[in-house]
Amino acid sequence: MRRERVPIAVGILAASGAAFFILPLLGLIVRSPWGDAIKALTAPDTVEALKLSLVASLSATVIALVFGVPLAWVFARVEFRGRNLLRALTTLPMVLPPVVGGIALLLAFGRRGLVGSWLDSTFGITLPFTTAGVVMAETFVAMPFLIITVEAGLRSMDRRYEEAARTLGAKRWTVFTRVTLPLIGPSLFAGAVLCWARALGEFGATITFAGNFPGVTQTMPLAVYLLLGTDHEASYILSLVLLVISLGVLVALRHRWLGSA
Amino acid sequence: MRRERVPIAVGILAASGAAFFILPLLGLIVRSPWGDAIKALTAPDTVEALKLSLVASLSATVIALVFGVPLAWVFARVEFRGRNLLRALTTLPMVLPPVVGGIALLLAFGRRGLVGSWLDSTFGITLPFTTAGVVMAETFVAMPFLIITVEAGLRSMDRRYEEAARTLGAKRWTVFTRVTLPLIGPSLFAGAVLCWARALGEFGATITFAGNFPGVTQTMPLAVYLLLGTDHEASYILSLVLLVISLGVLVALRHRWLGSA
Amino acid sequence: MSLEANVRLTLGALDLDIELSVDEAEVVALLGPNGAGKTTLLRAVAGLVPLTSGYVKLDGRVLEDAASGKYVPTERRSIGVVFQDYLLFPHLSVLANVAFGMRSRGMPSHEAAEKAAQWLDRVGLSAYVQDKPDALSGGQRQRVALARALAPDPRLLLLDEPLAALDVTTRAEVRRDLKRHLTTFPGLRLVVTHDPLEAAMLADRLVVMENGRLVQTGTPAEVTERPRSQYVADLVGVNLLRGQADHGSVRISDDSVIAAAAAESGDVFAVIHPRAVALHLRRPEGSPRNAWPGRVSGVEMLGGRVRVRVEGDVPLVAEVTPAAISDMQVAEGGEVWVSFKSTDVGVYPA
Amino acid sequence: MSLEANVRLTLGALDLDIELSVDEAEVVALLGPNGAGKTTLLRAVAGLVPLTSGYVKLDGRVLEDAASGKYVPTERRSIGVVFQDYLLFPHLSVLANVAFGMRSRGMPSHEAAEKAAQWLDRVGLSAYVQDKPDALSGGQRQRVALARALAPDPRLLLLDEPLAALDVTTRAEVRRDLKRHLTTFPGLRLVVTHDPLEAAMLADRLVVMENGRLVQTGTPAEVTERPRSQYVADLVGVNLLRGQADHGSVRISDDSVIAAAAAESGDVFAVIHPRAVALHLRRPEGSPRNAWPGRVSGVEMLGGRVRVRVEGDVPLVAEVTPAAISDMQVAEGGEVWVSFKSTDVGVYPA
Amino acid sequence: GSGGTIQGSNLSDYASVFAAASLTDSFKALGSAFQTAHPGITVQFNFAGTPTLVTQIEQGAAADVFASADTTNMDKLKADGFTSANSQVFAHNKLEIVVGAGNPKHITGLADLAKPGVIYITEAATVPAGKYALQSLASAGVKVTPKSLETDVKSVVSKIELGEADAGIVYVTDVKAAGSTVAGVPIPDSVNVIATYPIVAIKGTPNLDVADTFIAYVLSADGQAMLQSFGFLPAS
Ligand SMILES: Nc1ncnc2c1ncn2[C@@H]1O[C@H](COP(=O)(O)OP(=O)(O)OP(=O)(O)O)[C@@H](O)[C@H]1O
Ligand SMILES: Nc1ncnc2c1ncn2[C@@H]1O[C@H](COP(=O)(O)OP(=O)(O)OP(=O)(O)O)[C@@H](O)[C@H]1O
Ligand SMILES: [Mg+2]
Ligand SMILES: [Mg+2]
Repeated sequence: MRRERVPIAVGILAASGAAFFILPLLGLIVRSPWGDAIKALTAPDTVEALKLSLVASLSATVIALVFGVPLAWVFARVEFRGRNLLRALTTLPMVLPPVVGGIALLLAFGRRGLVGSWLDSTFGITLPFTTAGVVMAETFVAMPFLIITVEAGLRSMDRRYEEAARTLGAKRWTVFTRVTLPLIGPSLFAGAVLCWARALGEFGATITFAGNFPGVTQTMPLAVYLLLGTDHEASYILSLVLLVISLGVLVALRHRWLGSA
Repeated sequence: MRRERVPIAVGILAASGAAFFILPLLGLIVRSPWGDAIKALTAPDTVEALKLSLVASLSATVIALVFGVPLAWVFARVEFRGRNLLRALTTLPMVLPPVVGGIALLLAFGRRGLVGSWLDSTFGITLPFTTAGVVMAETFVAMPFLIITVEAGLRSMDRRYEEAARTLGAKRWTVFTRVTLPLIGPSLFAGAVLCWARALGEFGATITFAGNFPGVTQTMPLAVYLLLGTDHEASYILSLVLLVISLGVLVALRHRWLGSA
Repeated sequence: MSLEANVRLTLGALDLDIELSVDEAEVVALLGPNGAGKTTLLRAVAGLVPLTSGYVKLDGRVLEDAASGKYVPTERRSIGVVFQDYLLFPHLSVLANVAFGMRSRGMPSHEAAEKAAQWLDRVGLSAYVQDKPDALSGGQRQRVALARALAPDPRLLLLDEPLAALDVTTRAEVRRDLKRHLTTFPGLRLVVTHDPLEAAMLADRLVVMENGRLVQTGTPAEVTERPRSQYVADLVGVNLLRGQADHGSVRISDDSVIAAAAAESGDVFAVIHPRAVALHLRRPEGSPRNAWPGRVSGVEMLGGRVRVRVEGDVPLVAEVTPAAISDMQVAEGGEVWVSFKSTDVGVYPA
Repeated sequence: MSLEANVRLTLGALDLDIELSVDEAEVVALLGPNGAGKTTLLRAVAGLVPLTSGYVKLDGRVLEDAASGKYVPTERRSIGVVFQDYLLFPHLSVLANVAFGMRSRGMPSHEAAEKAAQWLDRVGLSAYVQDKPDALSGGQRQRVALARALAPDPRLLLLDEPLAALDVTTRAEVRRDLKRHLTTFPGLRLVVTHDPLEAAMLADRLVVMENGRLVQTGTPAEVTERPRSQYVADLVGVNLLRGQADHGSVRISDDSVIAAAAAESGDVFAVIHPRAVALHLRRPEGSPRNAWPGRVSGVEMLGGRVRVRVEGDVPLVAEVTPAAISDMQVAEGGEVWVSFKSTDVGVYPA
Repeated sequence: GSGGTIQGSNLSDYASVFAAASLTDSFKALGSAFQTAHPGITVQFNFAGTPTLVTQIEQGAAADVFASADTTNMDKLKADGFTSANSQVFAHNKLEIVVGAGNPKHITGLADLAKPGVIYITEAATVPAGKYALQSLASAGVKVTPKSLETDVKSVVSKIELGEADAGIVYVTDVKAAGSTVAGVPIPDSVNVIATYPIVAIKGTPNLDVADTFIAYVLSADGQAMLQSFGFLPAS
């Protein structure tokens, strides 16, 4: 292809748009107390928070895949009354202020919640204020990203491949795992990356539903938040760590989840 | 097409996934003090916050369109060094805890910020504590959704339509506005809806960058959060209002932004 | 032992209502213009699109019956389908594509791989087993699609325009192979095409459909000689007229009657081969009983001959030699006379 | 006044290196198998793909020159392109599609609409001006694409397989119209196709390319009579051999020599029409100086004749009547003799 | 530790303390000192805004101790029946004006907040500090319109630090925690408001004895000294 030339107006607008994202980041970098960086990063709380953040966000992504892919499939493929409503419901965590999301989670899965009280009395399971609770809060907030992306992938895939598989005798589950999933690979991947990124930055729902216990439920965003009150410059450093990690993953994978380089 | 039958495993997983979104919402509905609903909803602060939320989120969407579409176009069409990095940077607000995002915005556009101090001294413009600041914070957090969706749309569109337009003598800007934009209409629409929904629920960056003053910078999520401290059941009602509005828009439009019913 | 289908369904603008049977002894070709519903009919037989009414029976077993609601899902029908654009799984190797059907039906992996390799050998693609489909040429893909459909030993083989995606040169070669595989395949065979040459070469019986309905069926020779619709006549390249026969004449319209040496009477088709139509600059003298003036509306070279369309009382196409054309200085818009002998008119009941 | 292009570029597996010129007096058809680079060459002429070296000149004006770096962007070249799958803008009405080129070149909206309506009238689509392209049939879309390309009065008209997306019946009709428009178009005309019949019907001169290179050019008759590659021979349906001519014989390989009534010598092509090849069950007696035994490897009906492939010292295709076949009981795998007269061998320098 | 709970498990050498976010630093320090004084006992902190903590406890969080930044929330929890006994006040706090380092706008008292050109921010009235600030301004007779009603003390301090606002009203302890990046301007006791920090053990906790031990430590001389080092006023 001939190299694309950029219309001037487009170039100017795009550059301003990019500046809008770069400047705040620059601000963080410039104002960070780089002298204290090592100290801030090696503090035991920081290391623990980082570990927890990674573990929880990855678990949330896995759970979102397990439940979100079937849900996206149903949205894309099965017609039923209330589908539009249900579909919109699953995107609500994107709209809900996360703190409210956390409260809603407590109302449902807390020890006094609709389901939580039954879980507690029957199995002795309580979810809030545990690492499982962190994973749950992150899944709640991040899963819509996966669902939306995968549903779009399912809708744009050529369904005739599934039909071809069926004419070859493949049962529905085989079609799903051996044809559908591989064919929507890029969307699946994109959805998972977005979901993971959102989970990594989750704050409001986590602190509300899971609390803020170092080593158990204190993820990086919570650690950053607590530092803001006292040593806010150290908090910039932690934010940058969070940024660099996700930046690394996004840069490394983005050409894959966008489909081409 | 023959009606799709749902594999059992898929059905169970999808139903559990859906329950995960429905239960918290049910929790909110069940625990809301419906008797006081009218009072909570007609309080002048609530009405003002709702108005401001709608105005700000729509403005943020428009601004995101103006800057985000060219940016997505550049990402999809122009090859340059650092494109992957820049692209990842524009998705960072999705990862950044919003409060940190707000601080980063202050560091860049605040009164003492990298650009803000110049804006202040040269034009006397300060953005924090203004409605413009609210719009800016919402744009920062929500625009990545638009960029990602539009870029994906641009990449999957058939570029030969643009070539056809050029053989007909269309200059680049004409190609962009008369061919490219209409052809990616569905992606544009989907991106705008997602962006708007995210802007509507924005809390952390807004409170940090723009502060909270009724009628000027207090959006619904802020009003909800503050109510949590005193009358947290009334705050559920306000959250539900927020939910119902976005639910309405999403249900009404989702079949369009997903391309088919 | 046969396929018997009676398919009635509506899909978008298409209203399909057709009866179809395929015997073991014959290769049947389904012929028709774009949008006639050929693919839809195939999909209905495969169970991929539901019937509104009617049934599909394979070897006497009911696969689907709208009246009783019985429905054997696609994956439990013993069919092999070659899709128009093949639909090879892009994420699987050629070998895995061919093994897919056998694996799906529960054959152990190494056995399926072995059988798939044999099939690929049979279609001459042993060298490509590990390649992904998109590394193959069109002709090679077609062969993989065929091997994939045949490998699980289906009872019924359905092919949807198996050669349409190939270019002219590859097509001839692949057609020969396909012919051979169709001949040796032990089950029932149904091929969709919209190329009459292809249909005639591959099939023993043609089923012509238009707008979701059957318009004609018969051997290639029967269909060629006695077209029953303008579509078939165009395909075959002959002039087809319809009218009332009466004692050696056929009334085409109020104004025009042609002489035909035939004993038929009543509603008939009359077919005149373009080669039998002569062109003249003046009213012809002598034996031709059919002659009238007209205006040339098109001149076309076609394989060493020239086809001239003449508009007149009865529009006709004449096929003449290039020499004749240059002698007569025939050009578009020019006035000519057309004539043909009554013995050159084929007449048969409509 | 002409198009002169010398295009050299590499794109994926394609290595294009070709010289092409189009004169005002002629319609040129670019012919070649899939992947030959026909579309790429057209795109290079249109300025949509950059040259590695070479140039494109239109009426003496340099549009692109790799050496000097000069490049006139596509939108400033006076070209009209009909794309293979038309690429009508799906979001615009038929009228707006046709008006697009004129609007882009700055014509006021009402004037462009008026001219577009005239063009649509000319291609017989007045009734569809307000429809979206996807409401049209394939043939109608083709006409809109043509009108859209012609409306801005381009100097050079490029058509990429303009009929490929149509079915057999529509194709004949649209081809007639296209022929008419090409004949009356006052500029330069270049048509890509891979159908030799189509090429012969539409064009005055053929340019045959394979693998990015020119292999032959000439009038349809020249190319048909003297194919210079196996591809062209296959297209035309003749037997093509290559060898050393020497006093009335052509040595094809170490073992086989054929007799040919021709005075050529040196490296030559020898062409034998299948109709000139006879089949016998036993060694033929009499005049044919060329006769040898072989094994039948394929039998195919083709438009009322039967084509028989015979493998032997020199593989040949014979075209005989169906009656002959049934008399001789020829079947695949059977042994036969082929023969042809030395006067039926056309010989020309390679 | 001493057992005697129903589970009879090792849970009794552990307590979970839900403490207001403004207590983060001081309670962390208290916690380590407590664990040194009581080896084998672990206390774990959950810091968040006081209303959030109340919601969490009412929704069944396994909290043992609740340390509140105001009495309103404590009273609410008590009224809803979640406290095991009466709460005890463990610290007081008072308001201070927070200004940028070096006090660039030369703020000397509450009256200066109304000077033109001074950007004043405070907490929303639903936040305890915001309510106290309003009371303080009222008793000083100062009328001033804030630019923003922040959701917590922390964001007021942040905005002063970053120079977005010129002055705000926060607790003395917050000014102290922020260190040299900001400065404090005292508010005379006559117009100041004293904030009260109550602490309580949660009803039905299996770790009641550890909870009581921790509360006792907070109220002990060591605990009080530690809190005062962070700027809190003594409990009594
Ligand atoms: N899923 C569908 N939704 C709506 N209409 C459909 C659908 N599938 C087919 N049709 C209608 O049925 C018509 C016939 O389609 P079909 O593919 O069966 O024709 P065909 O004979 O195979 O044509 P072709 O030669 O182009 O392959 C189409 O033109 C369309 O109007
Ligand atoms: N954008 C591209 N990237 C990589 N390879 C390309 C690209 N475009 C063309 N090619 C290569 O050039 C070859 C020829 O393409 P082209 O479309 O010009 O052939 P064609 O003669 O028009 O074939 P067809 O008859 O199938 O239309 C392709 O097979 C492909 O290998
Ligand atoms: Mg079809
Ligand atoms: Mg091409």
